[in-house]
Amino acid sequence: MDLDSLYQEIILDHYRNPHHAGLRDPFEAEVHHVNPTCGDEVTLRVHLAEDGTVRDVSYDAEGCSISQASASVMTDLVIGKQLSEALDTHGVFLELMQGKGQVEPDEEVLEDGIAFAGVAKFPARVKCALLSWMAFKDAALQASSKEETHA
Amino acid sequence: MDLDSLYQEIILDHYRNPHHAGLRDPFEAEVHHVNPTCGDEVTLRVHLAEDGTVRDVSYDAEGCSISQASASVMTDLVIGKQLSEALDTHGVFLELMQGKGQVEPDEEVLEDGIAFAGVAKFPARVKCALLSWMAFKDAALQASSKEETHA
Amino acid sequence: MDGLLTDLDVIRKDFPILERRVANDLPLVYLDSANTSQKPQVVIDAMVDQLENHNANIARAMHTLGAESTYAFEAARDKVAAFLNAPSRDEVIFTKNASEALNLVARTFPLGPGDRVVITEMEHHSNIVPWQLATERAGAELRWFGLTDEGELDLSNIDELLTPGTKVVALTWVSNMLGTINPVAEIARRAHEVGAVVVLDASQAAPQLPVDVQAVEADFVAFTGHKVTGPTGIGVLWGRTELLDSLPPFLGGGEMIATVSMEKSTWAPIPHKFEAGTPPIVEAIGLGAAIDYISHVGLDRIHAHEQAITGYLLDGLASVSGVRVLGPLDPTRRGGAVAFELAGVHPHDVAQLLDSRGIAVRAGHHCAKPAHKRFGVQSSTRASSYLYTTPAEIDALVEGLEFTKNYFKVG
Amino acid sequence: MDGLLTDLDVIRKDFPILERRVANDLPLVYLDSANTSQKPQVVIDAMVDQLENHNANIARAMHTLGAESTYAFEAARDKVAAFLNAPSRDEVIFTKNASEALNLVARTFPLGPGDRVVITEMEHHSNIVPWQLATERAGAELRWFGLTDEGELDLSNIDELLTPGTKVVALTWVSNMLGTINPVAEIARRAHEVGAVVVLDASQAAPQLPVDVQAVEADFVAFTGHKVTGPTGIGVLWGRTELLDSLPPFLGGGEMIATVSMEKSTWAPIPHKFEAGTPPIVEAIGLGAAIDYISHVGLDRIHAHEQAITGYLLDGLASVSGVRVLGPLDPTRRGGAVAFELAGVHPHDVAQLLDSRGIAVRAGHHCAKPAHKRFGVQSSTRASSYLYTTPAEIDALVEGLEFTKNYFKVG
Ligand SMILES: Cc1ncc(COP(=O)(O)O)c(C=O)c1O
Ligand SMILES: Cc1ncc(COP(=O)(O)O)c(C=O)c1O
Repeated sequence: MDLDSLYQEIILDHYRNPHHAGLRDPFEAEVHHVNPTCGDEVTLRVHLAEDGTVRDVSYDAEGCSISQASASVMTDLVIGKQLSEALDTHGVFLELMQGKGQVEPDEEVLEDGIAFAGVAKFPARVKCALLSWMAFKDAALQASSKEETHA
Repeated sequence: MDLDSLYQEIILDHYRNPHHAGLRDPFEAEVHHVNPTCGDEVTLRVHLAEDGTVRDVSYDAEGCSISQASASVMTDLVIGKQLSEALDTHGVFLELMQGKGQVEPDEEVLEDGIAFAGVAKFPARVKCALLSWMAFKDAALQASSKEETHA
Repeated sequence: MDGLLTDLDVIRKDFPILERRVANDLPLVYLDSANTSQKPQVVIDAMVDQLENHNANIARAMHTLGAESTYAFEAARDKVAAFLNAPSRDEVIFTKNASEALNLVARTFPLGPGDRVVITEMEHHSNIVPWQLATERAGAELRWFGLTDEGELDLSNIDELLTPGTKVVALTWVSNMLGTINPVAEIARRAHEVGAVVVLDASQAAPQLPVDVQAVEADFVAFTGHKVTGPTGIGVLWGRTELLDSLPPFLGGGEMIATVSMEKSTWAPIPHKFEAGTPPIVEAIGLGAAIDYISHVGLDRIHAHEQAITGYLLDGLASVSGVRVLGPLDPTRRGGAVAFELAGVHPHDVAQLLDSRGIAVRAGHHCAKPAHKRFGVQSSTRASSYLYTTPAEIDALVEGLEFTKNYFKVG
Repeated sequence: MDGLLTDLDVIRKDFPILERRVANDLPLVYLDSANTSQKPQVVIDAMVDQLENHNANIARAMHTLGAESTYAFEAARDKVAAFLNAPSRDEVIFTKNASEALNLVARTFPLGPGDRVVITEMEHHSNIVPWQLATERAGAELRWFGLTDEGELDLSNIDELLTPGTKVVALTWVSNMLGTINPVAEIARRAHEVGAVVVLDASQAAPQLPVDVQAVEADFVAFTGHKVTGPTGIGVLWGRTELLDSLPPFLGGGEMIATVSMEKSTWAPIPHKFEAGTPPIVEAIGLGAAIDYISHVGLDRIHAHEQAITGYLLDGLASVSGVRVLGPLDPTRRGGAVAFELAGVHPHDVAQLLDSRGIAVRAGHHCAKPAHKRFGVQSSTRASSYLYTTPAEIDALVEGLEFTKNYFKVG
């Protein structure tokens, strides 16, 4: 058990100073996700631009260092990206997390997210790292289907 | 496993030539009992005299040698007795059957019933031996409570 | 003998109980595998290893033992999913036995007045009673396929039975009494034409046939751990995702929730929605080891072995005068459970006499009273084989039946 | 230390897992026994012996192995009956866990529109959700006792809650989160005055207190095997004969019937009426061995040990600044599960840090979300002891908490 591979400095930094925290207007979709095992929760909003850019992701999260830091890193990675690109990043992160520590993280794509490579070795914590990502995917898809309905 | 202690000659005789078999009138109570495990069944009628004597017990039974022989022996033992005495005999037989082969049977009371002492050593067969006895007790109590209501 | 497992001796060594001596020191001849199968050492060892080295509650536990236990438990789910060729591991729900799995569907599947459920006359009580209770609750109608004299499903009135009002067709893949292998894919196709879902009781199929839920286009499939060389206390319900997602919860409690407040609760996604409370952890792990074991031997090889032994058994029984087999006589069209009557001797007495010679068979109605009634018998004797059964054990049975006839002076 | 088991060293030797080393070869410090207890060798051995030497299905089997298995299974029922001081062995129903036992009552107990069920805010989800579902189905009303700031039941409005419309009062004997021991006999008395039946969740009581169903005048009592040193896959519902007799069946299937025809079935007497399908046989036998084991140590001695350890644990936690214990602070009025917060560190992170030192605790809501909400927390860390817990293990926990604070630079 290598604690420091789990609690990388990057993670602890994001935990102490989460980016993009708080709930903001405007948004097209808001979701509430829980980790049923431990009760960690996140309320998350997605605001898409007309051209499909992720304009804003705002959130109110209650949870452990891993889940908090993950939300912070996620927002850094998806805000400003095209939705499709953001969902690709989601896919890459998911793969890293489900890789049982065998997947080599891609810094180009994941930036600070590579710090979570160590989390993949702690199965009980994988859900923590994924909570906000899953919420993002859910909200983003809701938001984009709303856009389509309007169009 | 001593087969012959289970299948005593007395038992096989009663099995081949069951006493008091068949359903007869008159009767005050008729019951139908099954052994849920194996499906053995007995339909049994009790006819009580006004003075509380067991005047007749008639039955239609489908089942193994042990359950058939037991019905035959039971009718021999209870017909003609006072109900209370018949129920006492039921109690003595029950005790023998539940005694795991440790109870010494009382020939005075149980007559041919002592042949079932060996059955008590075969837990799976105890229910077979008890099926008609339980049906008798049930029917006899129903019959006697009917008598009382009439009186 | 064609089809027999070539490594039968080695396989028998995997099962410690086969060393047991019973009835005044005779070797055990276990011919009651359709009732419950024996357990190979690897299954027992997997359970002991879990209990001695890894035991913890799952999902909820963050610590090392908890992670190990969760991993082992969920790995068992993967194994079951692969065993059934399930499209998704989340479709595998652990129950306590096949009966609970069937009740889960019968309790939660939406039925209303006038709806119809169709079962068959050869079902195990566990696939009859839940539907009697469900249709009674809903004011729905229960109908069933009858049986031919050969012990096969009588499908002559299938058009009449399967109507647009038919919501569920629930049937056994292999009969535990008659041995019949039913044409489940064909029935599923017909059921789907009228929009009914198909519930397959694979309790007797899973031990001895390759069970592919996609190939037969089933909607729900149930089986039980203790008949596939696994432990008691564990069963499986597989169901299609859309269906499982649409059903309301069955048991409420820990692990099946998303959130709980005093006023209201919401449910976790499948499979957890249907797994309230601490699941049978060591049992699931044992089942996983069992599935590894029988898959390693090979379901095709087991099936061939069962057919060979069953053919030999049917021949043996045919040689005993007074024996009447209930169910198909063609070993290639049936499973390895053979129920029969012996003229003049009640099944209990047959079983008792055989037991005195170390031979374990089952006597009674085998939880299939309606099928017995159909054949005009109240009970029967059933001999059932499995991958460890030898021809010599069948010989012992046949000799035992002759001995029984002698003892009771019949024939 | 007063009350500690004098033979603690010997007892620890009974539990093979306590030899486990985790987290880079540190000794295991298992403080998660309220989640699931560890298993003594005698329990494992009883299960192995059953699987290797006696395995057969019960009740239905006439042969030697069947008789042996049936005997062992029914002997386990006798042991449970004695353990609970049940008036009759037939009142002991084997389920798969406590959750199923509670669901059994909630599903079958007759409730109608306007009827009231009363629970408490400290219930485990398994004693909340089944009643939510039951009252919703019946159009009945669900109410609950609140909690005091000390973590005890707030009985101030008992007259208002327990009215003649109250049909069921369901509550936990010992809280799995707060540790509170509830005055169940007193509440049962009050409930009976209004004609309600009392359902006690003894999941946390059975491991550590003498549970006497007659002394507390309960109507139903549930507990779970895996918390009393038994295996998973087995739970118990005890109920009074008249009540169990009056309830309709729960799951339908094999073993719970008297007769079955395609049209209609009738039910076996209790306990079998509620035991559909092949029961958890090896698990019941394991539970029987577990009950023998803890009874042999003595529930009074275990209770004293738990109180001593819990007192020591509460003192230890009080010495760590930033720790806030949720629940009663008097060790004589509570059980051995102690949930707490550590200021500035999330329970997951606490548990993770402790795990890196070999210490197993639970983090989360412990299936008691409403009780957490009542205390304004979303989750907590819980340390829970059992008969094998030593003061040195508590010391390790306290040191671990200081280490955690250091690591996260708090306090
Ligand atoms: C108080 C209480 N009730 C019920 C349960 C449920 O027990 P099980 O998960 O074995 O069904 C538990 C344990 O998880 C408990 O602590
Ligand atoms: C065909 C069939 N269905 C269902 C069952 C029920 O299985 P279980 O008793 O494990 O619930 C059995 C076995 O008893 C069976 O043979």
